[in-house]
Amino acid sequence: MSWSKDDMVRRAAAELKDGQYVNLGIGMPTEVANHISAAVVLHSENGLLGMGPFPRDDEVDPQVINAGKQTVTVLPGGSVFDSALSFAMIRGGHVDVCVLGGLEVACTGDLANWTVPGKMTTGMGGAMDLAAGARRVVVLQTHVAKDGKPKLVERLALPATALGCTNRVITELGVFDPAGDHFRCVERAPGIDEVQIRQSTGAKVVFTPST
Amino acid sequence: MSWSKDDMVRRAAAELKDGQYVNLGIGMPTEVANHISAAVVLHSENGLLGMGPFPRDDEVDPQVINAGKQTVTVLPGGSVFDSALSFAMIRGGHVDVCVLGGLEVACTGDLANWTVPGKMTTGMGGAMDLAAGARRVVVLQTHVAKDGKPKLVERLALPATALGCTNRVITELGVFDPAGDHFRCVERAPGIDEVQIRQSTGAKVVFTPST
Amino acid sequence: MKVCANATEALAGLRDGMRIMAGGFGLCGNAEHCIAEIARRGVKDLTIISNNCGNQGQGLAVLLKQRQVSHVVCSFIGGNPDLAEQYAAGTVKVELNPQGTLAERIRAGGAGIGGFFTPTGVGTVVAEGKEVREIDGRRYVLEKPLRADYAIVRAAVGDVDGNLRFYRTARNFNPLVAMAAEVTVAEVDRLVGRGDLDPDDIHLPGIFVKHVFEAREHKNVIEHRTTR
Amino acid sequence: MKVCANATEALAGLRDGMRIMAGGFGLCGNAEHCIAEIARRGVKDLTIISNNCGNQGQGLAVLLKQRQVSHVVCSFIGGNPDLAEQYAAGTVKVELNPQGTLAERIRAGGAGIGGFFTPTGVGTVVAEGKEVREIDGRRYVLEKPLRADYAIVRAAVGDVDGNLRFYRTARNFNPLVAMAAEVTVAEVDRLVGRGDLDPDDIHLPGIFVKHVFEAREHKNVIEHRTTR
Repeated sequence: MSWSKDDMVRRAAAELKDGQYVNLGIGMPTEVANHISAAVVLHSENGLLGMGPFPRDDEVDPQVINAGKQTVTVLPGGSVFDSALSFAMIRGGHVDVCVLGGLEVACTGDLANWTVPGKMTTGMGGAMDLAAGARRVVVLQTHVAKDGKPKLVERLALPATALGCTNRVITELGVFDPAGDHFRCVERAPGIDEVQIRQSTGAKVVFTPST
Repeated sequence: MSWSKDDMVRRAAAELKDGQYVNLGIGMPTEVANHISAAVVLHSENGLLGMGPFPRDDEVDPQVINAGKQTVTVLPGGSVFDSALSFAMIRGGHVDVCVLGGLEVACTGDLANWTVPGKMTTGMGGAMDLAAGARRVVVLQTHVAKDGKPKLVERLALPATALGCTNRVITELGVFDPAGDHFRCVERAPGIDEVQIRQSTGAKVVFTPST
Repeated sequence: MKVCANATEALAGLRDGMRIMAGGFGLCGNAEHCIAEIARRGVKDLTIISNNCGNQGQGLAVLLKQRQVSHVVCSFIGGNPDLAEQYAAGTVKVELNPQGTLAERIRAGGAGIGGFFTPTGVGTVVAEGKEVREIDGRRYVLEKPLRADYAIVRAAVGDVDGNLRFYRTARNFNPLVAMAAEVTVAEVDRLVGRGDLDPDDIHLPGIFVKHVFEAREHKNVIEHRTTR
Repeated sequence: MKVCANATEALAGLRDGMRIMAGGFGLCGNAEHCIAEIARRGVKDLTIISNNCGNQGQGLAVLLKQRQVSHVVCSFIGGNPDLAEQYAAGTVKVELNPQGTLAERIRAGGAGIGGFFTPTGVGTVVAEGKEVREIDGRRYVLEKPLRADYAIVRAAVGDVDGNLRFYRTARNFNPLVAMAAEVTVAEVDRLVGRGDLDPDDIHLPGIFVKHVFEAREHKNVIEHRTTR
């Protein structure tokens, strides 16, 4: 049985280790925050470190928001800063892990997640900086598109967000590491076999012994 | 009679206008501070705006210094910041006037003031940034070297600090503005005539009607 | 004297065709009174440099609604139907920048940097027409500085010398745009006297601020009120 | 856990041949305990990146006296006879940078910028061997980022998460070098608990700091005691 959205989010949360500085992208990656057991510090690119959970009703402060423009809180030990310093943290490799949503990932590590030709774009926001800058990029996405087309591919069809940036992809079928000319499957969702994965993937997949 | 050092410093102080942000270089320029009547804000490139006078004996704070590493004070309204922001102010044209010492100024505005070949260098410190970055550069220097060689010249003999940067030179003989292929003399010290100035200057000098 | 009575006085020099940088991230940290004044004045053909150019029909989006804007330099359009619509219709030109590149270009404009190499955007549409160079084994895109005629800034506290303190994530682009304009106007929730701010507590030194005025009332619109 | 007992623990990974960035302007804002520890350890062949590399025989000049330094990247030698002497003798290689260029190169190293164009140094020895380019009518020199293995930083207050506050002009290069090293060690006059610093009052976020230790005693040497 493939992983549920919740399973995927939990699996992404398990990627995080004590002491890491972590940025969670907008959308599904934001939900990872609810399942982190490690002592990490959350970074929000609008200029916040030590981001806490959503506020209680009586704690809401319109001037404390995350990059998704949602009201949040600042944990003790947190700090705020301007956008240039915030992206200095990202580009300079000070953010250890970034979890991003994806539209396509190539086995080279190239990532597309910001725009679809023919659709009105929302703009890239901080996605390109995060993808190019974070030390480790984990992509959370469905394995195939709604029309069944693979989203793990040999070569991007969609406009790139950054090249060679993706370290790991988590889908409903398992966990996949871009490895140049193929994906390395390092974990399969329970009951998912190699054939299912190969059929749903647009690039060569190599299974590690443990899978 | 030519101007005394004190006269020169006072003449430099008269260049400054209310509301200006001003950086005074090390050496003679530092003394300009004692004669400013305009309401200016002094910038010190080690990271201080609103620099005040030397402290009283009981006010000395080893962690409040100027770029010459002298103990100073911070006036009300002053601020401190890191060296990158300090030089952003300089390079970005936010410092209105910088008064610097000089070894040579060319009529093109080129300035040499940081090193003499064959002598041990002290390093350029902030001089190149100040010369290249300040909106207006006023140079305070003697008109000729100790050996009688002109220090206002057609072309620098000494290594440059910055090219085309000097707006005004104040010497013991008068006030001179680099004007491309000549210096424009805009003021003469009392009793100094045009012949004296021409003889002491290594480039063409044009006298404005008022001088 | 940097202190002004209000936005009208502070923005008196604003003209058609000018370039305006605005602090704020979405509707957080917006110079609301400055925006209202620009709307009231009705100046046209503006270039707005801002992360979002408003959102949800509010903030800078009001200037879009009034057709005062011809160019936008931003990083994100999502949540801003006015911008999306006028961009799609071709009536507003939009230059999209990665958010970190936008921040760094503004900083460069303020800091006298002529250009910089960033890894962000290599191999993407952002790099099209720009120099790409390998430096020490990594590829970078050359990006240019941004400057403006006016910057409008919102701060929590300002003193009469223009020194500013920001509050929480309302800081965002505010200190950056303040550095990169010919004239920077700061609206502050609270104006204090000379020396009321400790030199160590100042987020943005007054050297970058030309006009400051107090505006006690702000809407502080919440875009997504999320609670637990 | 970022908190260490002392400099010995914080600098345990230091090795011969490493590159060390040090905050401080002359003897102001020096990480005195870190410097003493480097001297005690006797590690050799160091590259020191610092505005002055000590002065008047003190601060980082102690490492010069002990012949632990082979390269210095700085902006100013004046007032530092140890550096002048070893530079003249050719036993220490010195790379002089304009002070603003030095600060910006360090910031670039910390901020992931591959290089930047600055107007400083055009037409001078500083530009020799470097690319000079005219951009929008002004000439600029291309300068490269600086990084180091260790940065040693002095701050007035630090918390257990490595968030720092500096005091007056002891700030100088300290927040910059903290951004640009693999391992940043901060010695703080006063160590406080989590949450004791308001998020708006933090000068340097802890993300840049790997180790922090408290050192209450500092010499705070005055180079030129000037009074009125």
